[in-house]
Amino acid sequence: MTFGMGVLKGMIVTFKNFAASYLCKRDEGGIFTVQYPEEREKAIENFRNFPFLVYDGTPEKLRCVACGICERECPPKCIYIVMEMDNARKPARKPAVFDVDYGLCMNCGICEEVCPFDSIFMDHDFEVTTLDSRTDLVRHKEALSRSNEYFQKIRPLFASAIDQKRKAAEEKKKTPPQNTGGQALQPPAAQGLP
Amino acid sequence: MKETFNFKNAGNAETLEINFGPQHPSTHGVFRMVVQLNGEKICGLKPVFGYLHRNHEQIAENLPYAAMMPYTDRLDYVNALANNFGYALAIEKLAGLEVPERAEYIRVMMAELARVVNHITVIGFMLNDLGAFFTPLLYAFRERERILDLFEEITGSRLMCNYLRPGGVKRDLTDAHLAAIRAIVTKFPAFLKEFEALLTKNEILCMRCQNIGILPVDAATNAGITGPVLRASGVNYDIRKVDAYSIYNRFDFKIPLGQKGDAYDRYYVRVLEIRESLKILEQALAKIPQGDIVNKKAFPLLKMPRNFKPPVGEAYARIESPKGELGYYLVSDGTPQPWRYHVRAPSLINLTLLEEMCLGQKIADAIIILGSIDIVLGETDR
Amino acid sequence: MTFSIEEVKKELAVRMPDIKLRTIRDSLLIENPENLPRVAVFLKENPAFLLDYLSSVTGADYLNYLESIYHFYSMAKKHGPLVLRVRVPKHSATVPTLVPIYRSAELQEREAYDTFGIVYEGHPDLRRLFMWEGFEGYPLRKDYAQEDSETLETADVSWLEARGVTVPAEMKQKAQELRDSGERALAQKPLKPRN
Amino acid sequence: MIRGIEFYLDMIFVTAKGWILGLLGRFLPDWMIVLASIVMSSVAILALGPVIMMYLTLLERKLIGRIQNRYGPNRVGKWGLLQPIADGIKMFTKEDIVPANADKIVHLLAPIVIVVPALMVFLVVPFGERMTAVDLNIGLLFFIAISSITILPIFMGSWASRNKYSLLGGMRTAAQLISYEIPMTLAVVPAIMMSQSLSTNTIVLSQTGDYGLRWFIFTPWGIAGFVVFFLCATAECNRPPFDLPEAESELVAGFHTEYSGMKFALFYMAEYMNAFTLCGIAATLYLGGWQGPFLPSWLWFFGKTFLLICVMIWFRGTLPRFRVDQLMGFAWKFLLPLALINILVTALWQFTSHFTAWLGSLLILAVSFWGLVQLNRTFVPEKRRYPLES
Repeated sequence: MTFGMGVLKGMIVTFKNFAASYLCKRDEGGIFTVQYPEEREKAIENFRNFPFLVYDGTPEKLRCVACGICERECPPKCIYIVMEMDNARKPARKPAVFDVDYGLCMNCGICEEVCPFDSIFMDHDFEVTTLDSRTDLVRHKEALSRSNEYFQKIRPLFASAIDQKRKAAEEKKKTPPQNTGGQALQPPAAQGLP
Repeated sequence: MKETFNFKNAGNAETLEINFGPQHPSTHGVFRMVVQLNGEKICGLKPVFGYLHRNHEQIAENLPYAAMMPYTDRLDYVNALANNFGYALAIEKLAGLEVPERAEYIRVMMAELARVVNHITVIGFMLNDLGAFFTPLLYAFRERERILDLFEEITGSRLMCNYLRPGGVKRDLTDAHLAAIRAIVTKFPAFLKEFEALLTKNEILCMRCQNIGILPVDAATNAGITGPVLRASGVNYDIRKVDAYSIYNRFDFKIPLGQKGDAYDRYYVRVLEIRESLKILEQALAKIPQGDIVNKKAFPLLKMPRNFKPPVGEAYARIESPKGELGYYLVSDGTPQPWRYHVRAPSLINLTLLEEMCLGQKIADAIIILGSIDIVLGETDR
Repeated sequence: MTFSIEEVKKELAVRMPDIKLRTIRDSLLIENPENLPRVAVFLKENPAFLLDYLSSVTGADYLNYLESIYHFYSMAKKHGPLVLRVRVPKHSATVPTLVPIYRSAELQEREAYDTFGIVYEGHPDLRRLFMWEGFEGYPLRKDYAQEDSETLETADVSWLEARGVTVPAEMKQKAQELRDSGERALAQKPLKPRN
Repeated sequence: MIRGIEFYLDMIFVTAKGWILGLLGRFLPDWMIVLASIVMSSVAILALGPVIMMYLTLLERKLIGRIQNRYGPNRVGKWGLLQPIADGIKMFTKEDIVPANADKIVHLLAPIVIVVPALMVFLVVPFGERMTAVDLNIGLLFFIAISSITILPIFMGSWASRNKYSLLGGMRTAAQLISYEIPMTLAVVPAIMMSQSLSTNTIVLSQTGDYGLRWFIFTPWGIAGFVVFFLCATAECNRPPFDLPEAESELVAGFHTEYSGMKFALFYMAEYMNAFTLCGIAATLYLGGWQGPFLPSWLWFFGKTFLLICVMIWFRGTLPRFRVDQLMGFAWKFLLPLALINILVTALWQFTSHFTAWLGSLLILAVSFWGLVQLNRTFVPEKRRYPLES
């Protein structure tokens, strides 16, 4: 006479879960949803959302030199960069325009990976809804720039590793003092450009 | 333009043609079936594809090899890591790249976790198709959530992982990650037990699924049906064993086989496969060595390889994705972009026999059969 | 893989001497597409190979000809793959279908027909698979007129500017020139076969 | 005779009504008093129906949420208590979409017609001692007759929508409701036989005594009758696992696919009110209705009814849906014979002594249950073996 036992067993399982939702904690079979605006999941460091640009100190000192590698490597082509020209019509190693279309971006993290200047990283901020996806989701340079401290805050391990790397590179650059002129300004990774 | 479907008994006044999809709660996305009904009985069924078509293959032809990796996530978005795996294997086969030990282990672990995620999700959705009001699905999602959190920690994203690289993986696993995987592996059997108590012996589920959508062995082999659907019919064909790609020959695991090849067997074979995957994960956790995670010789920068040009040639790499045999066919002409890129999508080819399986069954069965085949429209339509 | 491509070639040369074969990399090219079903039946039923499983059917465009590529495996003997390919000229791209022998070819041949325009003769239901009926052109052919992503058109420029993106002057000018000449921005086609 | 506080608590509604009527009696003629009594009862029912429906939806969502390890609605008001009101406002403000080719009049009529029987059934439900709105001496007959009207508006709506899904849903409804009516009616018969009355109030009164041990459910035929009745009731109000007419995964929304806004809400309301009345009748027939020790009678009634509704919700949270043919088979090949045998058992019960009656009826029911399972092999899962190969 086992007919009906399967159904009964299933109902016991659901009843257990019903009881557990009152009695147990989240990890022990209790309610597992997170009440979003009030509660939040703990931030996961490696989480990647949309890209942002890092500056040291003031927003004018962007690390970005507008080399355009990320623009070229971006699979959905959501980055658009124009190099700033100084008065002598020479490249100023600064972006005049740096736009990221969040509507196109697919959060793959390739820009972060290919950037030789440790300038573009993936943000944790996911609340980017806007009223007009055509205009408001295109983020310009000003909106994209974030301080290094912010970067340190959201991704402490990764950012400190990057900082150490940069410090080491700077010291290395300082050690050969005989190297003068424009060449000294050349960042080491720029030689790896295709 | 008027569509034409060559139904066998078209024009019969007693039949009714119904569009299931593209907007329908249980066609798993934007799949469309034009169903010819006689009362509740199906007497003709034509699948219509392409509502999610985005010309994946041409996108690949315009992109560098490594930049295609995030797009492969979007094929079968339930288990992105398996797609990455197949694509990475194809590139490695094309370029003759070696993969370091540790990276191989990480890959296998991630692929098996993805398989677990996929199978429980599929079972949950299939039960939803059966009419259980989200309960099994949400129980499945509860456990899936733990694995997805782990994915987020390791790869940076929950679904669109973009984790594998040609010649390795993107990020190393720390001890904390390994401990988290171990915790999942130890906790999972308890959940499976609960899940099975809810479902496996349930009379209504058995009534609905047993002897529904029977797939005979010969037809299944001939139609190129792979994965759990094929194994539920009793064919012992698992590419992890047959090809022993990556390092699958180092693990001891069994292949569960069904007997009848009906929807119930497909459900249960998946449950058993989760158990085997957990076994593989246990062994991999015990054996994982230290070492590089990317082939240092080929990619010294450890970053995403730019300007990566495989030699002229072609490669076809296939893996046992949770849906079936996922194959990538690559033709290189020595430039950074592939000349031809083709995905052999299991979700698409497993639908070949959909009509035969559904004929003579009720409408409700067609929905279960579709659910038990396990398709993901991102892969079907590409 | 428990057999080599040479074995297959030898066996075929003995049994079907009229079929001309050529080895390309790890695959066999059947010179005359008409012979494909015969070869497939032979491979499926020969006890040495028993290639009962057709894994993948796909097309490829090599500019002056189209190719249809088949990957065979054996489920019974668990070996493979054997790659067969046939070449057909673009203007009359007809290949005999494998559907009567391998049902798995059904949707894949439809896909190849859809994307490359290879007509599989004898296919029971050769319709477009992903595109709608009435779609013109074959999107995966290399000469498929595809809008260029690097050259902008005037409409693109105005769209970008409306979004606050600065468009360089030379791009604008190029767009205007295109518009004046009444052409559309199309991708550059490969000039010669790349392999 | 001195009465305790519980009597006054019990009679609180009855006394209140009597007091108001008495007050009115001072300056109104007699026929006005009768009218006023009718109006008061119907207003109470008309208010009760929608309120019950609103809070049943909340209860259902909460319980299913808990079953699924989540909270359920908890944003509108404390514990989401205002959620039904928010839903109501949403329903009222939604656009009323009528398909272009629909039969507009019938499409409009169907949701209105469906609420009428759902409300009418409330008349014979004994909410408490002396709290039956109309104590008809054919109460159960009235209930069965009125509740079977539900098929008509559902079919009207499905036909008028001119939608193939709706049509299929309507066809399924007609088949399902008609089939389940029969075992349900037969399952009522034992209670009628034992209490020798069709009046709901008399049925309740015949279960008096022994601190609730005289409830019909504490007899073998009572259990069988209750189970059959309850399963049929679940099917009658289209609740899972018998929710084929609106099977979401197959027919999108079944018969109300093409309804939106308030029309949809009326269908919804009728479904929940039916669920309430059917559970109430089930409690009346087998669980002793408002009978029970210590607590006020109406509390007992609502407690039992909500317990049954919770079981229905529990079903919904657990079980997958039947298929059409299995559903029919279950009604005709399983529930119907069981209900018939149950009538036989009840008849025997009346003529034999107590101990042998227990033994005999249990034996008959067990044997017939076993026999029915043996005859209906389609309902029994196959045993399967899954070899693991390397």
